[in-house]
This record gives sequence, structure tokens and C-alpha cells, in this order.
Amino acid sequence: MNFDFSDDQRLLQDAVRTMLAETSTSQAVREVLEGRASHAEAVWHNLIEMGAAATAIPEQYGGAGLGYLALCLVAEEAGRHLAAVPLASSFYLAAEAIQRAGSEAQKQHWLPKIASGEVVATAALGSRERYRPAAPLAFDGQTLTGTSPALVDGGIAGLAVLRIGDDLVLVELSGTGVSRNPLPSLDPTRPLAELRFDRTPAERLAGANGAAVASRVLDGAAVLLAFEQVGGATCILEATRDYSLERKAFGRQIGSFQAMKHKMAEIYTAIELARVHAYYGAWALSSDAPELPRAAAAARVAATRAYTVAAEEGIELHGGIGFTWEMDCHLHYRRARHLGQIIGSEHAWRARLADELIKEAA
Amino acid sequence: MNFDFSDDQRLLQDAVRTMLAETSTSQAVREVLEGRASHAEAVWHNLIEMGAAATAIPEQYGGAGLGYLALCLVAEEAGRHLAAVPLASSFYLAAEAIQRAGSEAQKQHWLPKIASGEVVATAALGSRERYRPAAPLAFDGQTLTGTSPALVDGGIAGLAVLRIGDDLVLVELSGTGVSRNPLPSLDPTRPLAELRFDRTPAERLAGANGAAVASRVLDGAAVLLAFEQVGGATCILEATRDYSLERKAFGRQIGSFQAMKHKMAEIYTAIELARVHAYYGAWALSSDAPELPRAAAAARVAATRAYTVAAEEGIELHGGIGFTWEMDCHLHYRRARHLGQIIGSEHAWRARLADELIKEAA
Amino acid sequence: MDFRDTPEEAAFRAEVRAWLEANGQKRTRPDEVFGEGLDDAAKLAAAKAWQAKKAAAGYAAITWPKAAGGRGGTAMQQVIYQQEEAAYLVPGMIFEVSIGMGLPTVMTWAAPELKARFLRPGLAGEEIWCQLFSEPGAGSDTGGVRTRAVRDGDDWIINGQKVWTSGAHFCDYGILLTRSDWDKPKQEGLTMFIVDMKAPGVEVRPIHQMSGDAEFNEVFFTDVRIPDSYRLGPECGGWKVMLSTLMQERLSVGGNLPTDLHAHLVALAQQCAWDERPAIEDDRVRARIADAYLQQKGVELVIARGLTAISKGKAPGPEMAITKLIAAKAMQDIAAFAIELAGPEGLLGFEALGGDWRYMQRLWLGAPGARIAGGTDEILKNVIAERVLGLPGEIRSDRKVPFRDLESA
Amino acid sequence: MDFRDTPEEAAFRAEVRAWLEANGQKRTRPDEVFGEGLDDAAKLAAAKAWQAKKAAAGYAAITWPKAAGGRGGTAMQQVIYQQEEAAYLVPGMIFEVSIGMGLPTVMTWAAPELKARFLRPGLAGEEIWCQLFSEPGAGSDTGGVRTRAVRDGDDWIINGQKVWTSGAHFCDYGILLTRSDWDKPKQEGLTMFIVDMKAPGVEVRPIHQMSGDAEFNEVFFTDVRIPDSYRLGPECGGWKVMLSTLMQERLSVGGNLPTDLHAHLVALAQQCAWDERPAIEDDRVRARIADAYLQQKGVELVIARGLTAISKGKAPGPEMAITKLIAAKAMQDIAAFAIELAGPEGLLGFEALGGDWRYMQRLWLGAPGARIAGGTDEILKNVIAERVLGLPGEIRSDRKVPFRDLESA
Repeated sequence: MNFDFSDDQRLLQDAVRTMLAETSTSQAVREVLEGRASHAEAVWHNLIEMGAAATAIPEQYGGAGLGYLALCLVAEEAGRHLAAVPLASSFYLAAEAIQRAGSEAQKQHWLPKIASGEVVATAALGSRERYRPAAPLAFDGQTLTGTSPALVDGGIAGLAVLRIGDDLVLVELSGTGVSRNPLPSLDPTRPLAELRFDRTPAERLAGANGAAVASRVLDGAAVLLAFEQVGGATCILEATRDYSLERKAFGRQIGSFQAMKHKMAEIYTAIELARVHAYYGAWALSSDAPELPRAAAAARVAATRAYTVAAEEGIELHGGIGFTWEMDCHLHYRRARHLGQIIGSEHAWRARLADELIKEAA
Repeated sequence: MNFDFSDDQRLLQDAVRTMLAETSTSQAVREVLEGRASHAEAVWHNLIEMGAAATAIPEQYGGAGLGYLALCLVAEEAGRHLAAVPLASSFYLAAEAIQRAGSEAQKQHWLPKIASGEVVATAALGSRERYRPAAPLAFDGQTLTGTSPALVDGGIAGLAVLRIGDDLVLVELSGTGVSRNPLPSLDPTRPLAELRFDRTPAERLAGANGAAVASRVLDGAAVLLAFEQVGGATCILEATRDYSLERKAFGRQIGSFQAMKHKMAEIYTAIELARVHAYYGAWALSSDAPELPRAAAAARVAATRAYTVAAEEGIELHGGIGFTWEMDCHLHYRRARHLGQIIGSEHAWRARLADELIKEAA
Repeated sequence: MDFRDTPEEAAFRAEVRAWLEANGQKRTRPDEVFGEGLDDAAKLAAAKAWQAKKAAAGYAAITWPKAAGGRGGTAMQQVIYQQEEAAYLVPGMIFEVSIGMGLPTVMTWAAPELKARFLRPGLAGEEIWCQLFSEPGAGSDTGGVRTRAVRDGDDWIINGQKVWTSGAHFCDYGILLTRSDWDKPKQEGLTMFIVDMKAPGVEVRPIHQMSGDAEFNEVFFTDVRIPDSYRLGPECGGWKVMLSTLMQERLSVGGNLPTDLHAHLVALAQQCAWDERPAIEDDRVRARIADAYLQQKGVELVIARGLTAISKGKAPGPEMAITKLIAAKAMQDIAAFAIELAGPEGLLGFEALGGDWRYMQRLWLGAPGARIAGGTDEILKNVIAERVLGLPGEIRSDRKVPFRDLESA
Repeated sequence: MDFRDTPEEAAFRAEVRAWLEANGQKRTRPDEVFGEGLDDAAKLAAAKAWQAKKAAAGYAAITWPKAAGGRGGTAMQQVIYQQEEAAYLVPGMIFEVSIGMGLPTVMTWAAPELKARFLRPGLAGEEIWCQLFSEPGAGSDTGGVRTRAVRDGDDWIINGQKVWTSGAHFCDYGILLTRSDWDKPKQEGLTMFIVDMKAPGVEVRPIHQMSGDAEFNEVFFTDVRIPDSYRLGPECGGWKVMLSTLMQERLSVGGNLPTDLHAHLVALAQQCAWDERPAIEDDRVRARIADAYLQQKGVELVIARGLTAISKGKAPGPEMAITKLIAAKAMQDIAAFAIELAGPEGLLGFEALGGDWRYMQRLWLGAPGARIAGGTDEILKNVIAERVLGLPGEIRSDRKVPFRDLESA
């Protein structure tokens, strides 16, 4: 029984944490929040340089080849430090789709560019929930015409993987007929844009079943995002704990009031529940276990819940100062919602989890 | 604006409360709990004698003719004192069905007998949820054959109103071919039995649409039961509060610990939310308002929630003593569940509430 | 039990309704607010004009005695006026502190000449008041204020900082809680003043909230002089004055929740697809709509109980605290759920999506503040536990010690 | 990350499995328990026989030193044994206090001749031990015990009452926490003894729980004599002895939840109809099944983290408290929901409905006790807040005062 990460993996995590503590500062995140930057460039640069972003890309495609467990810990640190970078778009989604469905030529062409940061990629792989009718997006086998859904990092991406029906289509965004329409984001530290195509050259990812690959990639992303959520939730809990030890009212540290202690204990419990499901998802992802769909859905639901609770109650326990623009609490409030919706809400994933459990029980 | 009961109604409530405090003691309830009595006879006798049970039966049929608002307050006290009597079966359900669907002759024959306590009545009016396939129960226009669902007070009832398809059928239980099969009850203070019929004489209630009457009667019962639930929840909250002021640990009254204070504040809040919805339901019931289905469903959901929370957390806050047989906490735990299931669970009623709201919004 | 007005109430309501129809402007969209499209100065001018009209008609302070410029009316009349006004585009919070806290405190504690000076202009909206109690180190624990008042001849000199002051940037006067004696225990060394917000040494800085709004301010006092005649109540009697100010709020019946929240959820759920069917068909969505109604209607009904007390000439009790407790958290949960309905499209800032969505996102960004401002959930639960259920107060070590010896001071 | 055994662990597991197959009896139904159909005396005899067999094979106390009759094995081996034994019909709790608390305390604190006297018979199940700490006035606050120990020559005379003593009615010996000095502060005047449960003056009365079971007892002591040689640890050192006893529990990794709860919910929901369709098709029911899994599997995984620590030779920390916190409340919620599935038929005592229902109703009646026994939800949250998150302890006024002067004493 070894339900934990290895020492090597922890060493990488420590290195990433040290780097992010220095570079992914509140100030760096706010550059993006307040629209002065599209992403935190120094953070992105370092994640790429350290090989931390591309841990799960095999060495022959320019990655570090350290596997998914390492990437999970990188994700936890990215979440903890509110990293404002295209990690999920490029690595959890686009690179994964190419790796799992691309032809050898497609992999050799694109994965090294993504791993080296030369190209930022983004992806829309379909979702169980939507508001507006899907925008018309037509692929004739060679060109793409129409409008994409809102894409995280769509403003800076050089490459997109788009699901169209059961196809996964690869489109280079420096190609002809591409325009970008920036869209307001509920979490402005993660900017959005929709892409418009007018007979833009594009190609199918070679793999046979686009829908199955998309589902597999989303499961993996659910696990990785769960680590980001656990990291973010832990950060706001620790900040709340520290503030409660510092701040006094009625002649006492506010952290000595049992109402605050118990609420923090409840947040902690929610996070730990999420953490173990995320770990289990990491195991399933890294070992390509048949439990992955169930483990990924469980990790996603538990982690979305935990970060939501931690962010909401973290502000509450800070009191008045908690809802000011200056404090970082609201960055977590926004990020928690962003991460909780990005590949579908917890409700869609809870339904998926139930489907799996009922199927298994049959 | 007068969202409260009248002084006269409150006087009746006080009288009932005084009577119940003397007669519906823990000991009296436990006589039924432990199987030494089918119901609390003295309590039942007094409720009948005072005219409190039959407040909503018009005077010409032997009732007090005081209307539903008065009955709501009687219900609150019955719930508070865990009255182990066939109030709901006889008065909220059977008498109401007869009053709303009976012919003049049926009303004149049965309502005075129910009002005077000469006959205990019970009813099964259908539900949206069930476990076993409905037992076969056939009515040929004159006789009844088959097995009823489990009926509260089925062991002592002299009369039953049974929904069969869209018919409401009245059957006298002293008739030929009736046998009773007592069934174990999750709340033994409210015993159950199923009735078996073999060509037992029975008659249709005259009113045209049995299903519509049943639905209307269940709405009224939902309101009245909500008052019982609010009464029960208030009782366990007050007992918990009192115990927390008496009991000491770590050199303090346990009620001075903020975790206990806040949990009691939360229980109080849940009860008050239930109380106002119950009041609103009482208004809708007494004024025959078109809002009744919505108000009744809201009262039922809120009151079921409140009593459940109060009973669960009431035990918890008592600590070890709370789960002993000797303390009355578990009587509330059982009664809360009994009242929460008797005309369908909170889930069925929440679905009904949603249906109403969505219909209204259209 | 009767939700209808008494004949007297109905008559007053008709009168109010007629006056509002003749003088006011009805809201045309649910989220329309007073002065949309106007700049701050124009909006303030329009607000003052409305308040002047309202005061002239005798509706600005219905429950105040006639001698003080009020109507000498009942609390229920006040409620009726507010209910009717709610459908109109009126300047919301701007005069709330003036009429609800500032001027009543002046009325109770100031000398006759100050009353003559301040009450009528305040009522008519010519002068606007704010309240300066909270400090960075004294939020829920108001007794911990450290803004220093030092006697200097006939004046007092004020130094310190206040925070969470609504409207300080457009206010003319404020009621200011200070510490004038550091050797007395916490609540016994406080003194209350009227302060001229335009006086030298008063500096107002807006506080940016997470929603992007700036409803509150920090206010800094640097050697601000206040004449002793502007003192409200006795020296070191500030705690009692403050309690009397807060008592004025007792007739207010707590938090509230927009009445149409569940209808908005219905509308949004009808627009969204979950797994290829309308989200409104999902049993979980339906359950949440029902729960939203339970909370919204529940708060409305608790308030109706408070109004019943008012109608009978009584004051609603501390149990009204549950309205804010329920409302603020419900607002957060409902708004979050509304956003979740849209799945990945919920990532969008709702400027991109339109009306109902924008409304929900505003609620979502405002809810954390709503759960804190005016009493956190935790303080409200203490109120219910102690004042309604009679449970013991928190253990306090700071009651008898001279303030200067308190560790936090 | 690897859920598999190390080669050494796998070898031990195989050995255990072979022994159990040869000697034990496998469970045939999920809710089957040891000794069904036997009367109490026969069940106890069967249990003792099993324990003797287990001890002879060296599995009764795997982590104890060989000299004390144990196996000198690792904590992980202990866990593996328990995992394998879980599929068998074994006498559950009967020897748990003996092996887990009573005898280890004897091992740590008693004189060599007492160890020689007690360890082997205890291990072999010939004598069974109970633990006598809690009192009616000292539950969560164990330091408040008032059972009086007065020295009388070479003996001590005991008077007082204990409560919540598991198995006292069939136990032979107990470890007994008493107050021997009333002039010392609360935790400093306590002394621990071995008590012979068959001694004159010991009276055991069962406590009937709300579920109808009687797992616990009250124990009354009237002038019970205990030789001073049966004292464990120094006079007035009882608090420290008790902590060492409780430390033995640290290797236990917290609460647990039956692994099949969500599968039971699935099965029940397939049998019930909601609005004329199977309840399993209701999105709310499906959501609850998912949540049941999240809690059950979550607890299992937290325990896996604890086992990982054990496997690495470390002790799991106070964070394991979350397992009981999650498990006990989840059990209550899941069981209640299962009952709700049946609507009005949920009124029935589930004797009437059969297997799965009976199981759920038992859980439902047992859950309130599970949330309290062994540390209430509230105590566990304090443990997490203070020992995991480092938040301050509760304000205590009873630490330094002589016990006789405490108001509660």
C-alpha cells in the first residue's frame, strides 16, 4: 500500500512551488485580472523551462516524460498560486487530444511546439451542458468555417483542437480566415475569446473515434483540474487560518472562536475528501485503469465542492476585508467558479458518476 | 396585515397545551411505544371532549365549527407533545375526505361519529412514491376484496376511506370479511396495520372526482402535519436548549460553546422558516385560496426538513445521554421520520412544489 | 389571519399610491435603478430633488413627530410607503443613513439649536449624513474603536481612521464614534460627535469591492477640530448613544431577497440544455427552484410576521435576524446555481449573455459582501442564540480592563 | 503510487488468508454477524474459543512483543490481518478493548508479576477487559471524573459511577480511572487501577439504546476494595496513564463506512417507484447515490493514506479524525434517504420489508450513537481545528483550580 507520491515527484512539486511563490505573486495575477496582460508571462516561461508543464508529454515529443503523477502535483501548485497561464488549455486538453488521437506526423509536428511553449494551444471538446445552441461550425475535411465556443486562452493560442460532431479537428490559428473575438470572463485572470473561421485550413486528428478520445481527455483533465482546485482551496484555507490567528476581536484571536474553528475544520474536511479522490484519480489516470471514468468524476465533483466552499467561506471568515478588491479572496472565489465550470459543472459530472455507479451495480 | 392567529385561537391552543402537558406525558407515549396500548386513551378522550379534534368539522355534523386555523394550532400542540392518537388519520384525512366528497347522508351518518370519537377512522388516499406494487384491492360497487396498504391506526379504526383508482371508497371495518394484520412501525407510537377484505360491504363517496378530492385533502393534511412537525421540532429544540444550560463540561455550561449555540441557531432558523410556511399554508387552507397547492407543498417540505434536522441534531447536542432509550430524543427522531413519510416524502412534495412554480412561471 | 390592510391602512396606501403616481417614475425593468445613465453629480442632484419633493409631501420621515418635520404617523404607514415606493425608481440608499440613523441620533441627543440647525435640511435631502462607527480594528467588535478624541479648549481634536462608511464621499455630516478616555474599559471610554465631513483634515477614500463597485469608504481624520457643542450625549457616553442609534434600526425588518429569484431560475433553466434536454426537466434543477422559493417566500413571510407586530404597535424582535441570515446565503447559492446551469458557458462574464445572467452574476459577486455587511452570519447566529434562545454570551476577557491595557489596543 | 502489497506484505497476506480459510467461517450475507441464533452465553463461549485459536496462531496481538505473547509484527501486518478477517464471521468488538486498551495499559504500567498474571489469559480470550473512564458528569470532559478512591491501608476503597462501559456485563477486569485527590486541579488528582469486575460492590446495569440494543453499561462501585498493587502508574498520575491508553488507539485509522452503501441505494432505488417511474431514474436519487459513493470511497481512501503512513512505519495523525466525522453523518443521511425512497411505506418497521431495508433501518437507528460514541462531531472538529490546523484551544476556566472548588464538582 503506497497511496502517495514518490519522493522524486515531491521534489518536482517543491521546485515548482518555490518558483511559483516567487513569480506567481498577487501582483502578477492582478496584471492579468486587470487586463494589462493576457497571461503571466514569467510564470509560463518558468513552467516551460523547468519542463514542469510538459511532464506528461513523452520525451520523443519534446516533453519531460515524467508521466501524469508529476503533472498532477504541478497542477496542485498552479492552483495554489492562482497561476494565470494556459496550462490547462495547452497541456491538459489540447496536447492530450493530439497525443491520443493524432497521427505520428501530427504528434511530431505539434507536441514539441507545445512542450517548448512555442505554441499555446486550446481546445473545445464538447460538454453535456450548454446555454446557447452550439454555434454553427462546419468542417468540410479541409477547411473550417463558423464560430467556436468561448475558448480559454483563445486570444493567445496558436492552435486549437475543436470537436465537431464525432471529429476532432486541428486548426492552426495563424492560418487564413481566422479572427478572434475576446469575450468577458467571470474570472478575468483566465481570459476568453471565441474564434471565427472563414474557410480556414484545418485537419482531422487521425484517431478513429473523436468522441471517445474527447471523453478520455476530459476525464484526465477532470483529475488534473481537481489538483488545481485542491491547491487553490488549500491556499485560501491557509490564508484564512493565518488571518484568524492575526486578527483580534472582543479581546481574542478570531480564530479562537469555535464557530470559526469548526467552519475551518469543515473546509479542511471537504478539501481532504477532494484530495483523496484526486489522488485516486491520479492513480487511475497514470495507470490507465478502467476505474478512470468513475475516479475522474468523483475527483471533479469533490474538488469543485471543496474549492467552492473554501472560497465562499474563506471570504466570510475574513469579514469585511474579505470582500475588498485588494484582498486575494475574490481571486479564489472567481477561480473556484472558473475551474468548476470549465469542462462542465459539478452537476454534469455528478450525473456521470451516478451513471458509472449504476452501470457497475448492474 | 395580520399574519397571526387570533386571540381566541390562541386561547384554544393554550387550553390544549395545558391538557396535553398533563396527559400526553413521556410515560403515556411510552405505553404505546412499548406496545402496552394502541393509543394514548386519556389524550384522545380529552381532545375529543374539548372539541379540539373536531374543530374543523361544521357544527351541523357534530364538530366545533371553528375552522382550520384552530385545528392547525391543535396540531402544533399534538406534535409538540408527541400525542400518540389517531388525530391525523381520523380528522386530517378520513373526516376531510368524507366532508369534501361524501353525500349529505354519508356526512350526517359518519362525521358526528368521528367528531364524538365513537369511531376512529383512517384513510389511504394514494401517494406518488411506493415500494411494493400496490396491493390488489378490488371494489365492485358494493363490496371490497383484497388488501389495503399499511394504515396508521388501522388496528383500531372502525372506518376507512380508501382510494381505488379514481374512486374514494368508504368501508366500515366492523363489517363482514374484514381482518386486520398489525405491521411493525418505524415509530411504534403510531401503530400500523393492513386491512384484508373479503367481499366486505363498502360504498363509494358520492363526490365526482375522487382523485381531485384526495389531492385536496392531502394538501390540507400537509399543512396540518406541518404544524405537528413544527410543534415537535420546537419541543426538541427547547429540550436541547434547556439541557445545554444545565449540563456542564470543561467547567462551563455546554450551551455556552459557540458550536452548540450556532447549531441551535441554525435549528431555530429552520423551524422558523417552516413555521411561516405552515402559517401561510394555514391561511391558504382556511381561506380556500388558489395558492393552497403551492403553500401546502412548501409547508410540508420546510417542516419535514426542520423536524428532521431538529431531531437529528437534538440527539447529537445531548451527547451520550441523547441516544439512550430513557431520553425522549429518539421519540422525536422516530416521529420526525413518521410524519415526514406519512403522506409521501419531502422529495415527492418538493417535486410537487416545483411543478406548481414552473406552471405559475409559464 | 389576514394579509389585507385594515381600512385605515388601505386609505393611507391609496393616498401614497396616488401621490407616487403623480410624482414618481415607475421601474420598467426588474433590475433598473435610479439615475441610470446619469453621472454621479447629476444623479446626486436628481436624488436630492426627489427627497425634497418627498419631504414636502410629508413622506420623508413618516414616524417622526410633526414638530421635528415628520408626519407623526405609524410604523405601519412607514412600511406601506416603502412597499409602494418599491415599484418606483427612487434613490435607494442615499438618504437611508440620514433618516434612519444620523438625524434620529441628533433628535435624541443634540441641543435644541442643533436640532433646529440640522433636522429640516437633512430631511429635505439638502444635507446627507453618514455613520462612522467601524474601524479597521473594530468591525463586529465596535467597542474596540481607537479613533482618538482629545479635548482642546472648546474643541475636540480627532485623529484616526474609520472604515466601511457608506456614501462618505457625498455626505455632508456624520455621526462619529471616538475614544476619549483610554483609561476606562473598552465600552466606557467612548464619545459620540457630529462631524462636518467637509472640515479640514477629513479625507475620504473609496473602498473597491470585489464586485468592482465602491459603495463604502475609508475615512481618515487628521487633527480634525469639532466644537464641543457638536458632542452627542455625555463625554464617555458614546456606547449608549451608539446603541440608541442602532435601536432606530429595529423597526427595519431584516434582510430581504428579490421576490422573483425562483422565476429567474425557471427562465434560465428553460434556456439551458443539460444532456440534450432542457435543464428545467432535470429533477435536481426543479428541486433547486423549489428550495429557492422556500427561502425567498420564507423571508417574505418572516417579514410579514414582523409587519404584523408593527401593525399591532409592537417592535419586531431579534428573531428578525434570521431574514438576513437566510437571504444572504440563499442569494449566494441561487446565483451560483444559475451560473452553473450554463456549464462551460458559465465561464463568460455575463455582459456577454444579457439580462437575467447579468442579474445573477451581480448577485453572485455581491453575495459575499451581503453575508458580511451589517452583521456577519456568525454575529447573527450569536444574536439568535443569545437574544432569542437565551444561551450564554461568549466568554469575554476585555470587559473590565482599561482599554490601553488590552493586548489588541 | 501503488495500491498493491509489497512482496513481504503479500506473503503475510497469503499466510493469513490460508489460516483463515482453514480455521474461520466466511460471511454469507452482508449483514450476517457472529453467533447469530446463539444465546448470549453460547455466543460468548464461541467467541472465547475463536480468540484462543487466534492467539495460538499468533494473530491475537500482532504488534505486541513476542515476550508479551505477541508476534513482534508490524502495524501493517495488523492491518492486513484485519482486512482479511473482515470477510469472516468473527466476534467483532468483544476483545477489542482487551487487546487495544486494557492489556497494553497493563503492559506499560503494571509490575512484572501483574503482567505475567494478566497478559496471556487476556490475549487468549480467557479473561476479557473493559475500560471505565466516562462518567455521567464526565463524558467528552474525561478530566471531570468523580469516582472516589480513598486509601485504606494496602487497599483503596472505590465509590462512584461509570457509564458507557462497553461489555461490562461479560468482562472480567477493567481499567478504572478514579479521583484520589480533590485538592489538586482537575487532571492532576486522578489515579488509574485495575479492577476485578466480579469483586463485591461492583454492579453492572445495561443501558438501553434507542435502537433497542444494549452495548453499553452503567457500572456502580460501592465500597469496592482494590489492592494498591493493582494501581497502574503513580498516585495522581492517572491522566498520563489514560493518555497512554488512548494513544494505543492511534494506530487505528478512524471511522469507516460499509463499502456497499451506494450499491444498496442503487438496489433499493430500483425497487421503488416515484411518480410511476423507477426511483433510480430520478436525477435527485442518482445525485444521492453519487454523493454516497463520494463519502464511502472517500473514507476508504483517507484510510488508505493512513495505511500508507503505517506501511512506511509512521503513525497516522489527528487528521484521521475526519473519517469518523464523515462516516457517521453519511451513514445517517444515506440511511434516512433510503427510508425516504419508499415514501409512505417507509413508515413500516423494516422487519416487514426484508434484507436491504432492515439493514438501512439499523444504520438509521445506530447513526445518532455513531455520531456521539468515541468523540462527538463537535469534539472531532475541535481536534481538527486545534491539532491539524493549529487554531487556539477553547478557553478553559477549570485548569488550575482545586477540583473540589469547581462549580461543577
